[in-house]
Amino acid sequence: MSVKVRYFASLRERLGRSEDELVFFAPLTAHAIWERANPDLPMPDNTLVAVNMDYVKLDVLVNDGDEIAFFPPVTGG
Amino acid sequence: MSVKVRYFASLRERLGRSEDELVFFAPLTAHAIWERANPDLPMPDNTLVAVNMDYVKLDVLVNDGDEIAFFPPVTGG
Amino acid sequence: MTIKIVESHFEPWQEVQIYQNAQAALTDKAGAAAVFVGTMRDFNAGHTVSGMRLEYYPGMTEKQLEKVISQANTQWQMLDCLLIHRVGDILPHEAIVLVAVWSFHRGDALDACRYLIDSLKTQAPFWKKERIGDSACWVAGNTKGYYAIE
Amino acid sequence: MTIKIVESHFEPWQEVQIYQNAQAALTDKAGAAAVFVGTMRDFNAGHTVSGMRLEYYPGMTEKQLEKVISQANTQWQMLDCLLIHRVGDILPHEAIVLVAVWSFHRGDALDACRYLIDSLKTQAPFWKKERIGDSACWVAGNTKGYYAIE
Repeated sequence: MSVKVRYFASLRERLGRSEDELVFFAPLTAHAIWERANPDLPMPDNTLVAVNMDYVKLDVLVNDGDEIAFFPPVTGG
Repeated sequence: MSVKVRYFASLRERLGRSEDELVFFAPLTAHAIWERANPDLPMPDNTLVAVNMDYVKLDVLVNDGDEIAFFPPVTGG
Repeated sequence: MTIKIVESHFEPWQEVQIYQNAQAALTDKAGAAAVFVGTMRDFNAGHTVSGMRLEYYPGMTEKQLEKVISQANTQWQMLDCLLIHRVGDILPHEAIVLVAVWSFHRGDALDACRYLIDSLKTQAPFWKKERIGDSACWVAGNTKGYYAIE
Repeated sequence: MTIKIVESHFEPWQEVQIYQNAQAALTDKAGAAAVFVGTMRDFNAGHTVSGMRLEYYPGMTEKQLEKVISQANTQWQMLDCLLIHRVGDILPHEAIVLVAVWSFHRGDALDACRYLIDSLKTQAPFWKKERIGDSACWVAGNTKGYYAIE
């Protein structure tokens, strides 16, 4: 299974990259994907998660081909 | 004592005039002024009353030189 | 804070633009603007309306509008506001009323704008007379302002 | 219902005017228009801001804005709405966001406009980075929108 992981705004800057391609063999939750992609950095508080451009909770299972995004609280408007 | 009495909108049309000059010798309430000016017509329900361009209740006393106005519910905006 | 009672057609969005441009202080400080525009419809309460006449009480109307603005000022932070109301003969699709509020922040602008239009409708002496076919009828009272409960 | 994400300056009142003129159906039916415009201030939370960069998530931002509009549609009667949001580099005094709602009646227009701007601020993925002196700081979170409680 393969997913695209994206980062935005302050999180993107902190990680120094805007995306990862992640390959894994059993279904993973959104939270587990963060841990795989960023083993040295606990997910910051208030991080928002979206799968296929919809907000999800951290325990949602991510499927093959999904796009998952992590980003800080939004500040538009 | 003398007051100017003004009528607006549907009330003005119904009475067939837009104002009266009323002369009286003892203080009168707003309601009594209506009765003096229109002895044959009870004040219609919902009539609003203003003295010197501020809304008042019917029992307010009207003074010499005041302008009193009677009109239907307002429908601006 | 500006109140205008006008007897001929006005373009609401242009008025807002011109007013805002003329107030340099607004451009510098206002982070939020909230605007309401009420337009004459050609259809009301089930009948076709071909025109309208708006009567007012010169002097009292302005006085009550000033009061409504003062009231809003005590409750919300307003940097400025512009209030325009048509009177006289009005045709369908023409603007009747414009309420514009500038504030530092959106909550103040939105709340004050809503308060001003709602209060204007109950406080300011204006009366509408609609032309329906060959007759003309005074509008009995203002509605709650929602499609679902009209 | 129109959503625009724009990378260069826009004139909000002109956009409203042009949009409204282009929709003949609006002119015929809408008795009420409610508009909110948010503008970049040169001062925020105690410091002078010389510019801002607005990042977004292409695709998701539009999707979330569409959702917010759908939500509003289930609660209020909207004849049309126009939503414009700036992204990229923004200078003080430039418009950031425009929300315009046209309805038959004022309650629907005002409530829906407020819902759209409030929901946009919590739902739509946009992020502001302010330029303060020589440094640039990500804005931590949106405020409640009131002067008195900032």
